[in-house]
Amino acid sequence: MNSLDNLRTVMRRDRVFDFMLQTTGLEVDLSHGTILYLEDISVSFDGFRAINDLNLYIDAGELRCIIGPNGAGKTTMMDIITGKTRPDKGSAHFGQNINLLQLSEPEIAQAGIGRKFQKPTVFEYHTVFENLELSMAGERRIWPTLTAQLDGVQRQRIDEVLEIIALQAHRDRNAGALSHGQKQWLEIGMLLMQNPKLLLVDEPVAGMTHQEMERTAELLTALAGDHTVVVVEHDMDFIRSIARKVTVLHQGSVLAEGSMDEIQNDPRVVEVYLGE
Amino acid sequence: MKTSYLKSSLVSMAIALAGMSGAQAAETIKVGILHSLSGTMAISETTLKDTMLMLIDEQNKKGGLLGMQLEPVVVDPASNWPLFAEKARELLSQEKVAAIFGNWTSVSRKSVLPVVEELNGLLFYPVQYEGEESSKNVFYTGAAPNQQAIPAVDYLMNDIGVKRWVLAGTDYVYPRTTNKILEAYLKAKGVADKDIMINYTPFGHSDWQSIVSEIKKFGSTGVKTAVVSTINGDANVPFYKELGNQGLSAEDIPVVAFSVGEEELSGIDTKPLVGHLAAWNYFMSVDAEANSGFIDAWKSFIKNDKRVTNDPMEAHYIGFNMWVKAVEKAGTTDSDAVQQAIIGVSVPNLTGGYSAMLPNHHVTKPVLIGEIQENGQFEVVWQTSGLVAGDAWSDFLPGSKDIIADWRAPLACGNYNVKTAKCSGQNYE
Amino acid sequence: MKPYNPEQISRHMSRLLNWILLLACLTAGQLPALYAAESDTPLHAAAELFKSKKFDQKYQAIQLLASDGSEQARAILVALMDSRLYTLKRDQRLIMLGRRSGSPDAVDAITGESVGNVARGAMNKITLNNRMRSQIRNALAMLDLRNPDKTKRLAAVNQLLDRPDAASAALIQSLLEQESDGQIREAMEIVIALGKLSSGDKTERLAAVELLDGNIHPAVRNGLLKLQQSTSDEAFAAEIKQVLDNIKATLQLYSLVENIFFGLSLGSVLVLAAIGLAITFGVMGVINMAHGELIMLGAYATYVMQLLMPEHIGAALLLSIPVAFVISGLVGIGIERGVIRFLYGRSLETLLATFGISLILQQTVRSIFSPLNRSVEAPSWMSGSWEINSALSLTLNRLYIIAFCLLVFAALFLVLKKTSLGLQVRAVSQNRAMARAMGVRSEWVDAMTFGLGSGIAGVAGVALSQLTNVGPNLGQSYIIDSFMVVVFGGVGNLWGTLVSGMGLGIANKFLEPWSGAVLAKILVLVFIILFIQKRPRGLFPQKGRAAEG
Amino acid sequence: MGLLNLLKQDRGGQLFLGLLALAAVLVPLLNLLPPEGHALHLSTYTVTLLGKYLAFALLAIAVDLAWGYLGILSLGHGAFFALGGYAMGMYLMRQIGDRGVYGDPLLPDFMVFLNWDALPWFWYGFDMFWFAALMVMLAPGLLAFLFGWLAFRSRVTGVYLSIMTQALTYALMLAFFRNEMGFGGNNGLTDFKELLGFDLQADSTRIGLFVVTALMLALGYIVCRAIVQSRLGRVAVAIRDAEDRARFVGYRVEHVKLAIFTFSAVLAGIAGALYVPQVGIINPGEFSPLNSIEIVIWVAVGGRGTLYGAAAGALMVNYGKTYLTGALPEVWLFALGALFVLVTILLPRGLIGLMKTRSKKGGAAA
Repeated sequence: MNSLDNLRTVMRRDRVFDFMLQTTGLEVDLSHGTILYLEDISVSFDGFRAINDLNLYIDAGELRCIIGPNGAGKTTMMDIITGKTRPDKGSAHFGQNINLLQLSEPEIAQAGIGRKFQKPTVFEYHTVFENLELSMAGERRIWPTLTAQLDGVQRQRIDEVLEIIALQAHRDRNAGALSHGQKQWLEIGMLLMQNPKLLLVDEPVAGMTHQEMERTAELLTALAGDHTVVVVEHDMDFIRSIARKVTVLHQGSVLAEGSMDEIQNDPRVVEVYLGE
Repeated sequence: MKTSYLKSSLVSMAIALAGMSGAQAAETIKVGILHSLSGTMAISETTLKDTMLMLIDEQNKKGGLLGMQLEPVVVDPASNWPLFAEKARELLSQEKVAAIFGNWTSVSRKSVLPVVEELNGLLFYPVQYEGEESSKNVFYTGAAPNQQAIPAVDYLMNDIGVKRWVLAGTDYVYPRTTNKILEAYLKAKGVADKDIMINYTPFGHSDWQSIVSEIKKFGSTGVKTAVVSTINGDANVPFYKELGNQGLSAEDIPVVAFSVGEEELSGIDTKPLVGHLAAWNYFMSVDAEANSGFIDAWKSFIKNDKRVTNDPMEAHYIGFNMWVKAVEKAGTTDSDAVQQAIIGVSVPNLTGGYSAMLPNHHVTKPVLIGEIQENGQFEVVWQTSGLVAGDAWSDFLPGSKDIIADWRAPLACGNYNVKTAKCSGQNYE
Repeated sequence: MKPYNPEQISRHMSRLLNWILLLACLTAGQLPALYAAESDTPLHAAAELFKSKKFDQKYQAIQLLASDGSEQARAILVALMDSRLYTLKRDQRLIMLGRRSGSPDAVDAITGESVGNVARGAMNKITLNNRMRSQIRNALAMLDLRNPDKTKRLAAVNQLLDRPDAASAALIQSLLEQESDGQIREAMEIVIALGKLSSGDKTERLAAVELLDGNIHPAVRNGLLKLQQSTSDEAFAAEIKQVLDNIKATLQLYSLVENIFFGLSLGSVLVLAAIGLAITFGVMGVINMAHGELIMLGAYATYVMQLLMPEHIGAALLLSIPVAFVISGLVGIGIERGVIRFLYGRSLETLLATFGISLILQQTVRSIFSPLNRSVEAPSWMSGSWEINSALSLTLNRLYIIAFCLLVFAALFLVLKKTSLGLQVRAVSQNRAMARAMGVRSEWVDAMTFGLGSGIAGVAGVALSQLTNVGPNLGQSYIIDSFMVVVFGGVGNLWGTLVSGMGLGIANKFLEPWSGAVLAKILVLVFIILFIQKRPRGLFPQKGRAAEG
Repeated sequence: MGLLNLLKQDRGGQLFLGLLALAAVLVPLLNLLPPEGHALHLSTYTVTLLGKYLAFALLAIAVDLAWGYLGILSLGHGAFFALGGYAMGMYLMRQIGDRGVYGDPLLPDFMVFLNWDALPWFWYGFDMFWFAALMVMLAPGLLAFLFGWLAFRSRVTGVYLSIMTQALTYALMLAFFRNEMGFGGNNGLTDFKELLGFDLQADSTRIGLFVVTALMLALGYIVCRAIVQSRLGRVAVAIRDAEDRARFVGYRVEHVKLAIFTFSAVLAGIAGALYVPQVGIINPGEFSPLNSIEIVIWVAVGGRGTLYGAAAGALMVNYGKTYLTGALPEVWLFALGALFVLVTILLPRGLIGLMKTRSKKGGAAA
């Protein structure tokens, strides 16, 4: 690249003043039926290759489970999709038109990818209601946020979600006072409020009772179809109860992919993972 | 040390209580002491507070003033300049003190100035300063530049034969102005531009390696070179240490300082400094009866045989005695009457002579040059033949050479421009 | 001092008797006349002159001693230079004190006989001024030119080179023939050549210029510059210019070396001040705003040690290293156990609490030691400089501090890498819960780590006491710089602290001549602020996921 | 109506604004009506002192907005305060006109005796009040914007950010100490005469300044309260508690931080502008890192995350300072130091937090 090109890159308005870049309202194009393309992605930390030539495709409306032993790169993969970590090489596209590697976390979120963390993360000093309100899809710029008021439709939507996650009774409690399982649900509820096209759910049932787990399974299955759901989980029973298609990650790349039965019978998987 | 603190805090607590009850106020004359007891300036100013307490104590033992006892009111402006103004206002309007003795730095005086002028108080300012000021309500008992800097330069030029000059100072108004005056003075004496090096450093500058090395190079041209130092406070110790270590002895390149006195030296290992100079109006080593009396009184008051006296202490001694004499002369502590009475008042100074209050509110003083000795004292090597009158407005600055100060009627003006015949910049009606 | 032979002493004794008789009938006002009458006794005459308070008489006295040239005159001059020359109050006798300060072995300056132990109050010191000092120095140098000791002769020639005058040049010229040592001859020839530059004829001058080529002594440059300006011969002027250019190039090289040295020494001060913080902040994540005050405590420890051992300044300084380490370390442990332990995980609040502690420590010191600065002496082996040549001399105290800084760094590095405490510290800093599970007493480790960091701060204080004021505000002036060094280097990385401290020191020193001291500091600060925006984790960041959050 | 809505739930705020209104009315009355020496008379000294406290209270609110609600512990708010103060000081300097000691119609005194021959460019416009008023907000605002934009974008957070803000104010202090900067060096700006034609030494002007400061404090409180109550305010708290979550919910954390931080700096600047005419001097000492830390302490003592708590903290600590530096100067630093330590360890939510937990244990509101 010559210096003029360099200069041009530097002077690009969207690079220099990234807050001037118009990103809201960018609609994801799902015309080919695939919502997520991860191709040839590698990333390493301190010489350790967390992701190694990963190729992964997720169809729109799918409920995909991702399993793998510790250190297989599951969380790192999610970090890459949501913009928290930039890969050393490879490409990541959301639908046909959105290059995830060029967007920041909030832009990715607004483009329609929601994420639930491994450790439930909610706004502890806000009430449950406020948590949901803040997560509601919509305007995110400063001034509109400053002047925003809830209208009837929005209130109704919050109430609906409250019902889905069964926290109506805790509506005005501080989120910090909820139990672990309730926080998990609240976080899922916050995802719902965002109304994303793609939900990334990291260990949704950790710390839940059996009963709660069943309800979560129901919820996630119900969401698939309208939304695309990617679940990372350790709990095999849970996976079995919801899975249609399972991907196994090992040492940063896809080891096997298929139905739960196929996976369970795959000798490579048995060797690295189930066989332990 | 500890006991003196305890004592002074007890005294001040008693004062605070007394101030609150207000009943005794009528029988005493209050004297405000406005010196920082904490923060960066505490190092210099605490001593002056103690000096004032001692002077007041002695005056009370002599029967007080106008038949009343004097009562010190000590406040701590904590080296915070806006706080100086606030505390001055408190002293004048709440405590109704008859006079304030205080301030060290120029900026604190500038901060207090509008307040004393507004409330028509009296402020006695005991430290050498840059001049360029004469207020109706302020009495400058420290040296003006012509009572310290210029005689020192004369000495170096005439007696030592210095031809190349380093003007090194801390970057604030006193060194800036003093160096401006000196630069103009030196040029008037025919010193070329290339023979003057001016250098400014921040407060508390501690790494002098490059500057000292530069001075060394500047001084290695075979022509006699001297450093005129207006380096302030804490920066001096590392400066002199570096001088010593880089082998710049006083014989090669003498440093004449205007801010280094006995008290500063007591915190420095003086071995590498021996032979360097300071210009003051007073040295503890001066052999005079008044001085030895003062030193004895001070040592017994502070209960420490090792404590030293210094020039600003003498300035307070002079200022306080002038105020006492003026009050006695006026028969009242009323500010206007004292302002009238004090001009022309003459009191003994500690170097064996008399100092008089001039119409421009500065005083007459002898100027002494001393060489630092190993024991932390100065040996006087030169002194002016007579007293030097403090000049408020320098004759060597273009802005101020036409300005004079005279607070006697009919002029009664602190900066009267003889060219335009106008009196400007006064804050009083 | 040389021992005196009895014969000499008896001669002095008889002279003394004469003097006492004379003194009985003469008044002090007639002293000069008296010297004229007794011209064969310059020592006695000088002794009389010294009793005067007037400097003019003292100048004369020194001249007398210099012209006398005897061993005893030399001894008196040396004693005068070292401020060991006194007069006894009771009989005005001139006495010399022994070399060790406070030692009682005073002797009569003229006879050399012991006068025993003299109380401080019973004698008056002969005061000196600068003119007397340079007079004495030159006089001693002239005397030393004949000294059998080679190094003394060389030093004398160099001394005269610094202040060249006609008398010394003539003397050196006369002594050149007898001089056997090559090095001294060379130095002498330079002095003579310098004289020729101004006085000799054309060929002599040309020869002198050639001889002086490559010599970087300032006197040489000044002499050449003067000659260059005065000569009308263009070819000769060009030759001089060539020589001067050579000198200039050499000087520039040395000045670069000097600047790097200045940078390293400033850097080592920064590293010393920051390295304790690199432990408490870097390893433990505690923002210790009282760090500066722990440094201050170390400096005061040095002061107290010197008070306790006034006779052994050097030993006191060395001893104060462990003492300061222990004192600051204990205070640090106290702070950790008393305050910080309640605030783990609330790093911003440790900042506030420790700031409060810093105020308390400052005021405590102010109450105990007074707000005045305290005087800490430098031992003689740390004073002065190592003169490599006349253009480059490295100050000894800075050299020691650079070495000391590296030593402390190495020691700390070893402690962290090789000892079990170090292992535990690293374990706790990386994963507290895991370390606890493995049986590490994390509370103990916290206290020890904080104590270690604080102790190092105290040690830094010992070093700083040799450079700057020992006063209650000492710590404040280093705290921001210390944080900058640690943050710039990368938190939790000792090497980073070393590199960033040294780097910032050198950068500062190279900026300073160009921008002035204040602006240099501002520029460095702004640079760090901008740098941290680019690399929020400093020069050497801890990598990986563990570093986040 | 919006205002009533805003304050409906805010009991502390109601009390605070009520007391403020009372003070704004009562202080002038007590100063003007009872004759001097009367038991109820409030001296002008006290009025000015109170005015200074109120300016500090506004500053404390600004810091609380950034620290208590956004989680940015700024150790450099003193810089914004001082910049606002300098902008006002420059206006006041220009108002002196030819009444300076040298009688120069254009140049301030310090420039005359340091031989400046022309007014530096950055002093132009300050003879107009509107321009100065604009700069009071713009100067600190722009600095905060620039600093925040760089720092937040590269995600410098927590302790690092605090240290960087401290370095910022330290660098500014050194810069303003320089006489070449053209801001009067160490002496700063002083010897002010009048503001908008009112004589600064007149008692009426002092009272006027006090009332204006009280009004600005009330206004500042209400605006901050409005921000805090809005969705933006809740987003700020969300960022404080879980920055990543806020980001994945789609908020541009950097922009929210930048907006609130900049607003907070502007508020600090206004406080500085109100402070300067009342104390009569502005100098680089205001930039000292120590001052900025002290501001944080006011907020911590009062209780962060409650705007009125911060204001109350500023008033309490400053009153204590005035009292102690007069009555027990040697004890003052011990007291301040101990206060820092005790508050952080024992009262993490400040005195207001203590009262709250006393009054309704386990209350839900933060």
